[in-house]
Amino acid sequence: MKIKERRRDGIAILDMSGKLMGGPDAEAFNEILRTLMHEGVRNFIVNLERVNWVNSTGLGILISGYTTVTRAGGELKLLNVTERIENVFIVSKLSTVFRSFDDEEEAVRSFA
Amino acid sequence: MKIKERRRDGIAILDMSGKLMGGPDAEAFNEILRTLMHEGVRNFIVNLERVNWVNSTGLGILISGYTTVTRAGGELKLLNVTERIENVFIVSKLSTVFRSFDDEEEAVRSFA
Amino acid sequence: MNSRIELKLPSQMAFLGVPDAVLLELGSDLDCPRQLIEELGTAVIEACTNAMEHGNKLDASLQVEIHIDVGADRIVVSVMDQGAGFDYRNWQPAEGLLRERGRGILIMREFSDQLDYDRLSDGRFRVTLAKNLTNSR
Amino acid sequence: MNSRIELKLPSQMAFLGVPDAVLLELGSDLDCPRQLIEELGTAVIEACTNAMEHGNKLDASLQVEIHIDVGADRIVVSVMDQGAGFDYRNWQPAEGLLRERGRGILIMREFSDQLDYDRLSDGRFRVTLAKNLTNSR
Ligand SMILES: Nc1ncnc2c1ncn2[C@@H]1O[C@H](COP(=O)(O)OP(=O)(O)O)[C@@H](O)[C@H]1O
Ligand SMILES: Nc1ncnc2c1ncn2[C@@H]1O[C@H](COP(=O)(O)OP(=O)(O)O)[C@@H](O)[C@H]1O
Repeated sequence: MKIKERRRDGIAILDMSGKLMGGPDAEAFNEILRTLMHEGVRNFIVNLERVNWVNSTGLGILISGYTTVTRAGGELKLLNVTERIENVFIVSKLSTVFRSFDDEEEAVRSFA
Repeated sequence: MKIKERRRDGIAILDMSGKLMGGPDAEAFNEILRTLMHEGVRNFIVNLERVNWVNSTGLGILISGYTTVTRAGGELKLLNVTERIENVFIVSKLSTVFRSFDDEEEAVRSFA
Repeated sequence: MNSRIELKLPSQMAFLGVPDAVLLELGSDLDCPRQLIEELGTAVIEACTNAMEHGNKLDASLQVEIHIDVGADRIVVSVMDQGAGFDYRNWQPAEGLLRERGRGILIMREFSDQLDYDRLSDGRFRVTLAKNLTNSR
Repeated sequence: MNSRIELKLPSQMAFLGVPDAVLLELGSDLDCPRQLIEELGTAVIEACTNAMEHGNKLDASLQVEIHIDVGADRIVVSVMDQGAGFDYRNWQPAEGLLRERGRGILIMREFSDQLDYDRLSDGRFRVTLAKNLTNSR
Protein backbone atom coordinates (compact mmCIF):
# COMPACT_ATOMS: atom_id res chain seq x y z
CA MET A 1 0.00 0.00 0.00
CA LYS A 2 1.15 3.49 -0.85
CA ILE A 3 -0.32 6.70 0.50
CA LYS A 4 -0.02 10.09 -1.15
CA GLU A 5 -1.29 13.15 0.62
CA ARG A 6 -2.86 16.24 -0.94
CA ARG A 7 -4.84 19.19 0.46
CA ARG A 8 -7.96 20.92 -0.80
CA ASP A 9 -9.74 23.63 1.18
CA GLY A 10 -8.11 22.40 4.37
CA ILE A 11 -9.25 18.85 3.71
CA ALA A 12 -6.57 16.17 3.53
CA ILE A 13 -7.05 13.82 0.61
CA LEU A 14 -5.19 10.53 0.98
CA ASP A 15 -4.71 8.75 -2.35
CA MET A 16 -4.17 5.11 -1.50
CA SER A 17 -2.90 2.49 -3.89
CA GLY A 18 -2.04 -1.19 -3.83
CA LYS A 19 -3.40 -3.56 -1.22
CA LEU A 20 -5.11 -2.21 1.86
CA MET A 21 -4.22 -4.62 4.65
CA GLY A 22 -3.03 -4.69 8.23
CA GLY A 23 0.57 -5.02 9.32
CA PRO A 24 3.11 -2.31 8.52
CA ASP A 25 0.51 -0.45 6.41
CA ALA A 26 -1.63 0.17 9.47
CA GLU A 27 1.22 1.98 11.18
CA ALA A 28 1.91 4.16 8.14
CA PHE A 29 -1.73 5.19 7.87
CA ASN A 30 -2.07 5.98 11.60
CA GLU A 31 1.17 7.93 11.51
CA ILE A 32 -0.08 10.14 8.67
CA LEU A 33 -3.40 10.75 10.39
CA ARG A 34 -1.68 11.61 13.65
CA THR A 35 0.70 14.04 11.98
CA LEU A 36 -2.09 15.77 10.05
CA MET A 37 -4.35 16.01 13.08
CA HIS A 38 -1.45 17.47 15.01
CA GLU A 39 -1.28 20.15 12.30
CA GLY A 40 -4.96 20.83 12.94
CA VAL A 41 -6.52 18.94 10.05
CA ARG A 42 -9.90 17.45 10.98
CA ASN A 43 -11.43 16.50 7.65
CA PHE A 44 -10.20 13.59 5.58
CA ILE A 45 -11.05 12.01 2.25
CA VAL A 46 -9.58 8.57 1.68
CA ASN A 47 -9.41 7.85 -2.05
CA LEU A 48 -9.59 4.11 -2.71
CA GLU A 49 -9.67 4.30 -6.52
CA ARG A 50 -6.31 2.61 -6.97
CA VAL A 51 -6.64 0.07 -4.17
CA ASN A 52 -6.81 -3.44 -5.65
CA TRP A 53 -8.36 -5.08 -2.64
CA VAL A 54 -8.97 -4.69 1.05
CA ASN A 55 -9.03 -7.47 3.62
CA SER A 56 -10.55 -7.52 7.09
CA THR A 57 -7.42 -6.13 8.69
CA GLY A 58 -7.45 -3.38 6.06
CA LEU A 59 -11.00 -2.55 7.08
CA GLY A 60 -9.61 -2.32 10.60
CA ILE A 61 -7.22 0.40 9.45
CA LEU A 62 -10.07 2.46 8.03
CA ILE A 63 -12.24 1.93 11.10
CA SER A 64 -9.43 2.92 13.43
CA GLY A 65 -8.88 6.06 11.37
CA TYR A 66 -12.60 6.78 11.32
CA THR A 67 -12.85 6.43 15.09
CA THR A 68 -9.81 8.62 15.77
CA VAL A 69 -10.99 11.38 13.44
CA THR A 70 -14.59 11.28 14.64
CA ARG A 71 -13.52 11.47 18.30
CA ALA A 72 -11.54 14.60 17.50
CA GLY A 73 -14.67 16.15 16.03
CA GLY A 74 -13.64 15.64 12.41
CA GLU A 75 -14.94 13.55 9.55
CA LEU A 76 -13.38 10.80 7.44
CA LYS A 77 -15.10 10.00 4.14
CA LEU A 78 -14.31 7.67 1.28
CA LEU A 79 -13.85 8.43 -2.39
CA ASN A 80 -14.00 6.13 -5.44
CA VAL A 81 -14.72 2.87 -3.69
CA THR A 82 -14.46 0.21 -6.42
CA GLU A 83 -17.15 -2.41 -6.83
CA ARG A 84 -14.89 -5.09 -5.41
CA ILE A 85 -14.22 -3.11 -2.24
CA GLU A 86 -17.81 -1.88 -1.97
CA ASN A 87 -18.90 -5.53 -1.81
CA VAL A 88 -16.59 -6.09 1.15
CA PHE A 89 -18.07 -3.05 2.90
CA ILE A 90 -21.56 -4.39 2.26
CA VAL A 91 -21.00 -7.88 3.68
CA SER A 92 -19.20 -6.43 6.70
CA LYS A 93 -22.09 -4.01 7.24
CA LEU A 94 -19.70 -1.07 7.14
CA SER A 95 -21.38 0.66 4.22
CA THR A 96 -23.68 2.24 6.82
CA VAL A 97 -20.70 3.69 8.69
CA PHE A 98 -18.68 5.34 5.94
CA ARG A 99 -20.00 8.09 3.72
CA SER A 100 -18.59 7.55 0.29
CA PHE A 101 -18.48 9.54 -2.95
CA ASP A 102 -17.76 8.82 -6.59
CA ASP A 103 -16.90 12.39 -7.36
CA GLU A 104 -14.10 14.33 -5.71
CA GLU A 105 -15.79 17.73 -6.07
CA GLU A 106 -18.87 16.41 -4.39
CA ALA A 107 -16.82 14.85 -1.61
CA VAL A 108 -15.01 18.15 -1.01
CA ARG A 109 -18.28 20.13 -1.08
CA SER A 110 -19.83 17.74 1.46
CA PHE A 111 -17.57 19.20 4.14
CA ALA A 112 -18.73 22.77 3.50
CA MET B 1 -7.30 -16.55 -26.80
CA LYS B 2 -10.44 -15.19 -28.40
CA ILE B 3 -10.77 -13.99 -31.98
CA LYS B 4 -13.44 -11.62 -33.21
CA GLU B 5 -13.73 -10.90 -36.90
CA ARG B 6 -14.79 -7.65 -38.55
CA ARG B 7 -14.59 -6.29 -42.11
CA ARG B 8 -13.59 -2.89 -43.42
CA ASP B 9 -13.23 -2.15 -47.15
CA GLY B 10 -12.82 -5.85 -47.89
CA ILE B 11 -10.08 -6.15 -45.25
CA ALA B 12 -10.61 -8.68 -42.48
CA ILE B 13 -9.75 -7.29 -39.06
CA LEU B 14 -9.14 -9.94 -36.42
CA ASP B 15 -9.46 -8.60 -32.89
CA MET B 16 -7.51 -11.00 -30.70
CA SER B 17 -7.67 -11.09 -26.92
CA GLY B 18 -6.18 -13.12 -24.11
CA LYS B 19 -3.00 -15.14 -24.52
CA LEU B 20 -1.57 -15.78 -27.95
CA MET B 21 -0.04 -19.24 -27.77
CA GLY B 22 0.14 -22.51 -29.69
CA GLY B 23 -2.10 -25.48 -29.12
CA PRO B 24 -5.84 -25.29 -29.76
CA ASP B 25 -5.54 -21.54 -30.49
CA ALA B 26 -3.37 -22.21 -33.53
CA GLU B 27 -6.08 -24.34 -35.09
CA ALA B 28 -8.77 -21.72 -34.47
CA PHE B 29 -6.68 -18.99 -36.09
CA ASN B 30 -5.78 -21.11 -39.13
CA GLU B 31 -9.40 -22.13 -39.53
CA ILE B 32 -10.57 -18.51 -39.62
CA LEU B 33 -7.87 -17.55 -42.12
CA ARG B 34 -8.74 -20.52 -44.35
CA THR B 35 -12.45 -19.72 -44.29
CA LEU B 36 -11.89 -16.05 -45.07
CA MET B 37 -9.44 -16.78 -47.86
CA HIS B 38 -11.92 -19.24 -49.31
CA GLU B 39 -14.39 -16.33 -49.39
CA GLY B 40 -11.81 -14.37 -51.38
CA VAL B 41 -10.36 -12.18 -48.61
CA ARG B 42 -6.65 -11.49 -49.13
CA ASN B 43 -5.92 -8.62 -46.76
CA PHE B 44 -5.76 -9.05 -43.00
CA ILE B 45 -5.18 -6.85 -39.99
CA VAL B 46 -4.45 -8.69 -36.76
CA ASN B 47 -5.27 -6.45 -33.82
CA LEU B 48 -3.16 -7.38 -30.79
CA GLU B 49 -4.33 -4.57 -28.51
CA ARG B 50 -6.05 -6.88 -26.04
CA VAL B 51 -3.50 -9.70 -26.12
CA ASN B 52 -1.79 -9.98 -22.73
CA TRP B 53 1.23 -11.88 -23.96
CA VAL B 54 2.56 -13.98 -26.79
CA ASN B 55 4.96 -16.88 -26.48
CA SER B 56 7.16 -18.48 -29.14
CA THR B 57 4.44 -20.86 -30.25
CA GLY B 58 2.10 -17.88 -30.51
CA LEU B 59 4.64 -16.19 -32.77
CA GLY B 60 4.48 -19.40 -34.82
CA ILE B 61 0.74 -18.87 -35.29
CA LEU B 62 1.30 -15.37 -36.65
CA ILE B 63 4.16 -16.50 -38.89
CA SER B 64 2.12 -19.38 -40.28
CA GLY B 65 -0.72 -16.98 -41.04
CA TYR B 66 1.67 -14.48 -42.59
CA THR B 67 3.17 -17.15 -44.84
CA THR B 68 -0.20 -18.51 -45.95
CA VAL B 69 -1.61 -15.07 -46.73
CA THR B 70 1.56 -13.86 -48.49
CA ARG B 71 1.71 -16.99 -50.66
CA ALA B 72 -1.85 -16.33 -51.79
CA GLY B 73 -0.80 -12.83 -52.85
CA GLY B 74 -2.35 -11.07 -49.86
CA GLU B 75 -0.98 -9.14 -46.91
CA LEU B 76 -1.18 -9.65 -43.16
CA LYS B 77 -0.37 -6.64 -40.98
CA LEU B 78 -0.46 -6.02 -37.25
CA LEU B 79 -2.33 -3.39 -35.28
CA ASN B 80 -1.78 -2.08 -31.75
CA VAL B 81 1.17 -4.21 -30.76
CA THR B 82 1.72 -3.52 -27.06
CA GLU B 83 5.15 -2.73 -25.73
CA ARG B 84 5.40 -6.12 -24.08
CA ILE B 85 4.67 -7.95 -27.32
CA GLU B 86 6.79 -5.57 -29.40
CA ASN B 87 9.76 -6.53 -27.25
CA VAL B 88 9.20 -10.19 -28.08
CA PHE B 89 9.08 -9.34 -31.80
CA ILE B 90 12.32 -7.41 -31.46
CA VAL B 91 14.32 -10.14 -29.72
CA SER B 92 13.00 -12.74 -32.18
CA LYS B 93 13.98 -10.47 -35.09
CA LEU B 94 10.41 -10.59 -36.39
CA SER B 95 9.85 -6.85 -36.23
CA THR B 96 11.43 -6.71 -39.69
CA VAL B 97 8.87 -9.17 -41.05
CA PHE B 98 5.58 -7.74 -39.87
CA ARG B 99 4.33 -4.28 -40.77
CA SER B 100 2.57 -2.89 -37.77
CA PHE B 101 0.40 0.13 -37.05
CA ASP B 102 -0.80 2.00 -33.99
CA ASP B 103 -3.76 3.50 -35.78
CA GLU B 104 -6.53 1.48 -37.38
CA GLU B 105 -7.33 4.10 -40.07
CA GLU B 106 -3.73 4.16 -41.11
CA ALA B 107 -3.56 0.37 -41.22
CA VAL B 108 -6.68 0.23 -43.38
CA ARG B 109 -5.37 2.96 -45.71
CA SER B 110 -2.07 1.13 -46.11
CA PHE B 111 -3.85 -1.51 -48.20
CA ALA B 112 -5.25 1.04 -50.68
CA MET C 1 -12.36 -32.94 -15.00
CA ASN C 2 -10.82 -30.84 -12.23
CA SER C 3 -7.38 -29.29 -12.48
CA ARG C 4 -5.31 -28.58 -9.41
CA ILE C 5 -2.91 -25.69 -8.97
CA GLU C 6 -0.70 -25.70 -5.87
CA LEU C 7 0.98 -22.75 -4.26
CA LYS C 8 3.32 -22.32 -1.30
CA LEU C 9 4.04 -18.97 0.27
CA PRO C 10 6.18 -17.78 3.17
CA SER C 11 4.01 -16.51 6.04
CA GLN C 12 4.40 -12.86 5.12
CA MET C 13 1.45 -10.58 4.50
CA ALA C 14 3.35 -9.11 1.54
CA PHE C 15 2.45 -12.26 -0.42
CA LEU C 16 -1.31 -12.19 0.18
CA GLY C 17 -1.81 -10.81 -3.32
CA VAL C 18 -0.34 -13.92 -4.94
CA PRO C 19 -3.25 -16.35 -4.49
CA ASP C 20 -5.63 -13.56 -5.51
CA ALA C 21 -3.65 -12.91 -8.70
CA VAL C 22 -3.68 -16.65 -9.49
CA LEU C 23 -7.46 -16.81 -9.03
CA LEU C 24 -8.04 -13.75 -11.22
CA GLU C 25 -5.82 -15.26 -13.92
CA LEU C 26 -7.65 -18.61 -13.75
CA GLY C 27 -10.97 -16.77 -13.76
CA SER C 28 -10.06 -14.82 -16.88
CA ASP C 29 -10.32 -18.08 -18.83
CA LEU C 30 -13.56 -19.18 -17.20
CA ASP C 31 -16.94 -18.16 -18.44
CA CYS C 32 -18.13 -16.74 -15.13
CA PRO C 33 -18.81 -13.28 -13.69
CA ARG C 34 -15.64 -11.57 -12.51
CA GLN C 35 -17.40 -10.62 -9.28
CA LEU C 36 -17.55 -14.26 -8.21
CA ILE C 37 -13.81 -14.65 -8.67
CA GLU C 38 -13.17 -11.41 -6.79
CA GLU C 39 -15.34 -12.63 -3.92
CA LEU C 40 -13.51 -15.94 -3.80
CA GLY C 41 -10.21 -14.06 -3.97
CA THR C 42 -11.19 -11.89 -1.03
CA ALA C 43 -12.25 -14.98 0.97
CA VAL C 44 -8.95 -16.70 0.15
CA ILE C 45 -7.01 -13.59 1.19
CA GLU C 46 -8.81 -13.84 4.57
CA ALA C 47 -8.02 -17.55 4.83
CA CYS C 48 -4.34 -16.88 4.08
CA THR C 49 -4.24 -13.89 6.44
CA ASN C 50 -5.46 -16.15 9.26
CA ALA C 51 -3.16 -19.03 8.26
CA MET C 52 -0.17 -16.69 8.34
CA GLU C 53 -1.13 -14.74 11.44
CA HIS C 54 -2.99 -17.13 13.76
CA GLY C 55 -1.64 -20.39 12.33
CA ASN C 56 2.01 -19.74 11.52
CA LYS C 57 2.37 -16.74 13.86
CA LEU C 58 3.91 -14.73 11.01
CA ASP C 59 7.03 -16.92 11.11
CA ALA C 60 8.34 -16.31 7.58
CA SER C 61 10.14 -19.65 7.64
CA LEU C 62 6.79 -21.46 7.86
CA GLN C 63 4.84 -21.91 4.64
CA VAL C 64 1.19 -21.52 3.89
CA GLU C 65 0.10 -24.00 1.23
CA ILE C 66 -2.83 -23.33 -1.05
CA HIS C 67 -4.57 -25.82 -3.33
CA ILE C 68 -6.89 -24.53 -6.01
CA ASP C 69 -9.15 -27.10 -7.66
CA VAL C 70 -10.78 -25.68 -10.75
CA GLY C 71 -13.86 -27.48 -11.99
CA ALA C 72 -16.33 -26.54 -14.69
CA ASP C 73 -18.78 -24.88 -12.32
CA ARG C 74 -16.98 -24.76 -8.99
CA ILE C 75 -13.62 -23.74 -7.57
CA VAL C 76 -12.49 -25.29 -4.30
CA VAL C 77 -9.59 -23.69 -2.45
CA SER C 78 -7.90 -25.11 0.62
CA VAL C 79 -5.34 -23.28 2.75
CA MET C 80 -3.05 -25.16 5.13
CA ASP C 81 -0.98 -23.83 8.00
CA GLN C 82 1.23 -25.40 10.65
CA GLY C 83 -0.48 -23.98 13.70
CA ALA C 84 -2.75 -25.15 16.50
CA GLY C 85 -6.01 -24.36 14.73
CA PHE C 86 -9.20 -23.43 16.53
CA ASP C 87 -12.63 -24.83 17.17
CA TYR C 88 -14.77 -23.52 14.34
CA ARG C 89 -17.92 -25.32 15.54
CA ASN C 90 -17.96 -23.21 18.67
CA TRP C 91 -16.81 -20.04 16.95
CA GLN C 92 -19.00 -16.99 17.63
CA PRO C 93 -18.96 -13.89 15.46
CA ALA C 94 -17.44 -10.86 17.17
CA GLU C 95 -19.67 -7.90 17.91
CA GLY C 96 -19.54 -4.13 17.65
CA LEU C 97 -19.92 -2.33 14.35
CA LEU C 98 -16.71 -0.36 14.90
CA ARG C 99 -14.52 -3.22 16.16
CA GLU C 100 -11.17 -3.26 14.39
CA ARG C 101 -10.74 -7.04 14.08
CA GLY C 102 -12.89 -10.17 13.89
CA ARG C 103 -14.33 -9.89 10.39
CA GLY C 104 -12.25 -12.46 8.50
CA ILE C 105 -14.40 -15.53 9.02
CA LEU C 106 -17.57 -13.52 8.39
CA ILE C 107 -16.20 -12.37 5.04
CA MET C 108 -15.15 -15.94 4.19
CA ARG C 109 -18.65 -17.17 4.97
CA GLU C 110 -20.36 -14.45 2.97
CA PHE C 111 -18.10 -14.84 -0.04
CA SER C 112 -18.04 -18.62 -0.33
CA ASP C 113 -20.69 -21.28 -0.78
CA GLN C 114 -19.08 -23.68 1.64
CA LEU C 115 -16.57 -23.26 4.44
CA ASP C 116 -14.99 -26.10 6.41
CA TYR C 117 -12.10 -26.49 8.81
CA ASP C 118 -10.26 -29.72 9.56
CA ARG C 119 -6.88 -31.12 10.47
CA LEU C 120 -4.74 -33.16 8.09
CA SER C 121 -3.07 -36.42 9.06
CA ASP C 122 0.31 -34.66 8.76
CA GLY C 123 -0.82 -32.33 11.55
CA ARG C 124 -1.50 -29.23 9.48
CA PHE C 125 -4.66 -27.19 10.00
CA ARG C 126 -6.79 -26.67 6.89
CA VAL C 127 -9.60 -24.41 5.82
CA THR C 128 -11.53 -25.28 2.67
CA LEU C 129 -13.61 -22.80 0.73
CA ALA C 130 -15.84 -23.66 -2.19
CA LYS C 131 -17.35 -21.21 -4.64
CA ASN C 132 -19.94 -22.02 -7.28
CA LEU C 133 -19.27 -20.28 -10.55
CA THR C 134 -22.86 -19.54 -11.37
CA ASN C 135 -24.67 -16.47 -10.14
CA SER C 136 -27.33 -18.35 -8.20
CA ARG C 137 -26.73 -17.41 -4.60
CA MET D 1 16.76 -12.07 2.56
CA ASN D 2 15.21 -14.05 -0.28
CA SER D 3 11.64 -15.28 -0.21
CA ARG D 4 10.56 -18.37 -2.09
CA ILE D 5 7.18 -18.89 -3.72
CA GLU D 6 6.41 -22.37 -5.06
CA LEU D 7 3.89 -23.27 -7.70
CA LYS D 8 2.72 -26.57 -9.21
CA LEU D 9 0.68 -26.74 -12.40
CA PRO D 10 -0.78 -29.56 -14.48
CA SER D 11 0.96 -29.81 -17.86
CA GLN D 12 -1.69 -27.90 -19.73
CA MET D 13 -0.96 -24.82 -21.81
CA ALA D 14 -4.12 -23.24 -20.39
CA PHE D 15 -2.19 -22.61 -17.15
CA LEU D 16 0.80 -20.83 -18.69
CA GLY D 17 -0.63 -17.51 -17.57
CA VAL D 18 -0.43 -18.46 -13.89
CA PRO D 19 3.33 -18.08 -13.31
CA ASP D 20 3.23 -14.85 -15.33
CA ALA D 21 0.42 -13.48 -13.14
CA VAL D 22 2.37 -14.41 -10.01
CA LEU D 23 5.48 -12.61 -11.28
CA LEU D 24 3.51 -9.48 -12.21
CA GLU D 25 1.92 -9.48 -8.76
CA LEU D 26 5.29 -9.89 -7.03
CA GLY D 27 6.75 -7.22 -9.31
CA SER D 28 4.00 -4.76 -8.41
CA ASP D 29 5.52 -4.54 -4.93
CA LEU D 30 9.10 -4.26 -6.13
CA ASP D 31 10.71 -1.00 -7.04
CA CYS D 32 11.77 -2.08 -10.53
CA PRO D 33 10.70 -1.31 -14.10
CA ARG D 34 7.64 -3.29 -15.15
CA GLN D 35 9.37 -4.18 -18.40
CA LEU D 36 11.91 -6.31 -16.55
CA ILE D 37 9.16 -8.32 -14.89
CA GLU D 38 7.35 -8.70 -18.21
CA GLU D 39 10.53 -9.98 -19.83
CA LEU D 40 11.11 -12.45 -17.02
CA GLY D 41 7.45 -13.50 -17.28
CA THR D 42 7.81 -14.13 -21.00
CA ALA D 43 10.97 -16.17 -20.40
CA VAL D 44 9.23 -18.19 -17.70
CA ILE D 45 6.26 -18.80 -20.00
CA GLU D 46 8.75 -20.27 -22.53
CA ALA D 47 10.37 -22.40 -19.84
CA CYS D 48 6.98 -23.72 -18.76
CA THR D 49 5.85 -24.25 -22.37
CA ASN D 50 8.92 -26.45 -22.93
CA ALA D 51 8.55 -28.25 -19.60
CA MET D 52 4.93 -29.09 -20.43
CA GLU D 53 5.45 -29.94 -24.08
CA HIS D 54 8.92 -31.45 -24.42
CA GLY D 55 9.35 -32.56 -20.80
CA ASN D 56 5.97 -33.84 -19.68
CA LYS D 57 4.63 -34.48 -23.20
CA LEU D 58 1.48 -32.54 -22.33
CA ASP D 59 0.40 -35.29 -19.95
CA ALA D 60 -2.00 -33.31 -17.73
CA SER D 61 -1.42 -35.76 -14.88
CA LEU D 62 2.25 -34.70 -14.72
CA GLN D 63 3.07 -31.50 -12.89
CA VAL D 64 5.40 -28.68 -13.74
CA GLU D 65 6.89 -27.17 -10.61
CA ILE D 66 8.06 -23.59 -10.45
CA HIS D 67 10.16 -21.96 -7.73
CA ILE D 68 10.40 -18.20 -7.60
CA ASP D 69 13.12 -16.76 -5.38
CA VAL D 70 12.63 -13.06 -4.88
CA GLY D 71 15.66 -11.11 -3.71
CA ALA D 72 16.20 -7.40 -3.34
CA ASP D 73 17.79 -6.98 -6.75
CA ARG D 74 17.35 -10.34 -8.47
CA ILE D 75 14.61 -12.88 -9.12
CA VAL D 76 15.61 -16.49 -9.79
CA VAL D 77 13.00 -18.83 -11.27
CA SER D 78 13.44 -22.56 -11.76
CA VAL D 79 11.05 -24.80 -13.65
CA MET D 80 11.07 -28.57 -13.20
CA ASP D 81 9.58 -31.26 -15.39
CA GLN D 82 9.58 -35.06 -15.34
CA GLY D 83 10.96 -35.64 -18.82
CA ALA D 84 14.18 -36.79 -20.46
CA GLY D 85 15.67 -33.33 -20.80
CA PHE D 86 18.10 -32.38 -23.56
CA ASP D 87 21.71 -31.42 -23.97
CA TYR D 88 21.76 -27.64 -23.69
CA ARG D 89 25.54 -27.40 -24.10
CA ASN D 90 25.26 -28.73 -27.62
CA TRP D 91 22.07 -26.88 -28.43
CA GLN D 92 22.16 -24.85 -31.65
CA PRO D 93 19.70 -22.09 -32.45
CA ALA D 94 17.31 -22.97 -35.26
CA GLU D 95 17.52 -20.97 -38.47
CA GLY D 96 15.16 -19.36 -40.96
CA LEU D 97 13.43 -16.08 -40.21
CA LEU D 98 10.00 -17.53 -41.03
CA ARG D 99 10.35 -20.84 -39.17
CA GLU D 100 7.31 -21.55 -37.03
CA ARG D 101 9.09 -23.10 -34.04
CA GLY D 102 12.47 -22.99 -32.32
CA ARG D 103 12.38 -19.57 -30.68
CA GLY D 104 11.73 -20.48 -27.05
CA ILE D 105 15.29 -20.84 -25.82
CA LEU D 106 16.35 -17.76 -27.76
CA ILE D 107 13.67 -15.72 -26.03
CA MET D 108 14.68 -17.16 -22.65
CA ARG D 109 18.30 -16.18 -23.29
CA GLU D 110 17.42 -12.67 -24.44
CA PHE D 111 15.05 -12.02 -21.56
CA SER D 112 17.12 -13.36 -18.69
CA ASP D 113 20.55 -12.58 -17.31
CA GLN D 114 21.43 -16.21 -16.68
CA LEU D 115 20.07 -19.49 -18.06
CA ASP D 116 21.10 -22.95 -16.83
CA TYR D 117 19.82 -26.48 -17.25
CA ASP D 118 20.51 -29.37 -14.92
CA ARG D 119 19.02 -32.56 -13.55
CA LEU D 120 17.88 -32.94 -9.94
CA SER D 121 18.77 -35.92 -7.76
CA ASP D 122 15.09 -36.93 -7.86
CA GLY D 123 15.41 -37.33 -11.63
CA ARG D 124 13.56 -34.21 -12.68
CA PHE D 125 14.92 -31.90 -15.37
CA ARG D 126 15.33 -28.26 -14.36
CA VAL D 127 15.85 -24.97 -16.07
CA THR D 128 16.91 -21.97 -13.99
CA LEU D 129 16.47 -18.38 -15.12
CA ALA D 130 17.82 -15.36 -13.28
CA LYS D 131 16.82 -11.77 -13.87
CA ASN D 132 18.50 -8.72 -12.36
CA LEU D 133 16.02 -6.10 -11.29
CA THR D 134 18.11 -3.15 -12.34
CA ASN D 135 18.06 -1.74 -15.83
CA SER D 136 21.74 -2.29 -16.47
CA ARG D 137 21.84 -4.87 -19.23
N1 LIG E 1 -5.87 -20.67 10.67
C1 LIG E 1 -6.20 -20.38 11.95
N2 LIG E 1 -5.48 -20.89 12.98
C2 LIG E 1 -5.79 -20.62 14.26
N3 LIG E 1 -6.81 -19.82 14.63
C3 LIG E 1 -7.57 -19.27 13.66
C4 LIG E 1 -7.31 -19.52 12.28
N4 LIG E 1 -8.23 -18.84 11.56
C5 LIG E 1 -9.01 -18.21 12.44
N5 LIG E 1 -8.63 -18.46 13.73
C6 LIG E 1 -9.26 -17.95 14.97
O1 LIG E 1 -10.51 -17.36 14.66
C7 LIG E 1 -10.56 -16.01 15.14
C8 LIG E 1 -11.45 -15.16 14.24
O2 LIG E 1 -10.86 -14.97 12.96
P1 LIG E 1 -11.31 -13.78 12.04
O3 LIG E 1 -12.79 -13.77 11.94
O4 LIG E 1 -10.55 -13.90 10.77
O5 LIG E 1 -10.89 -12.46 12.79
P2 LIG E 1 -9.47 -11.94 13.30
O6 LIG E 1 -8.42 -12.67 12.51
O7 LIG E 1 -9.51 -10.46 13.00
O8 LIG E 1 -9.41 -12.24 14.76
C9 LIG E 1 -9.11 -15.58 15.18
O9 LIG E 1 -8.92 -14.54 16.09
C10 LIG E 1 -8.43 -16.87 15.62
O10 LIG E 1 -8.54 -17.04 17.02
N1 LIG F 1 12.27 -29.05 -20.79
C1 LIG F 1 12.72 -29.65 -21.90
N2 LIG F 1 12.77 -30.99 -21.98
C2 LIG F 1 13.22 -31.60 -23.10
N3 LIG F 1 13.64 -30.95 -24.19
C3 LIG F 1 13.62 -29.61 -24.19
C4 LIG F 1 13.15 -28.88 -23.06
N4 LIG F 1 13.26 -27.56 -23.34
C5 LIG F 1 13.74 -27.47 -24.58
N5 LIG F 1 13.97 -28.70 -25.11
C6 LIG F 1 14.51 -29.01 -26.44
O1 LIG F 1 15.03 -27.81 -27.01
C7 LIG F 1 14.44 -27.59 -28.30
C8 LIG F 1 14.36 -26.11 -28.58
O2 LIG F 1 13.42 -25.48 -27.72
P1 LIG F 1 12.79 -24.08 -28.12
O3 LIG F 1 13.91 -23.15 -28.50
O4 LIG F 1 11.93 -23.67 -26.99
O5 LIG F 1 11.96 -24.33 -29.43
P2 LIG F 1 10.70 -25.30 -29.68
O6 LIG F 1 10.09 -25.66 -28.36
O7 LIG F 1 9.80 -24.48 -30.54
O8 LIG F 1 11.27 -26.49 -30.41
C9 LIG F 1 13.11 -28.29 -28.22
O9 LIG F 1 12.61 -28.63 -29.50
C10 LIG F 1 13.45 -29.53 -27.39
O10 LIG F 1 14.04 -30.50 -28.19
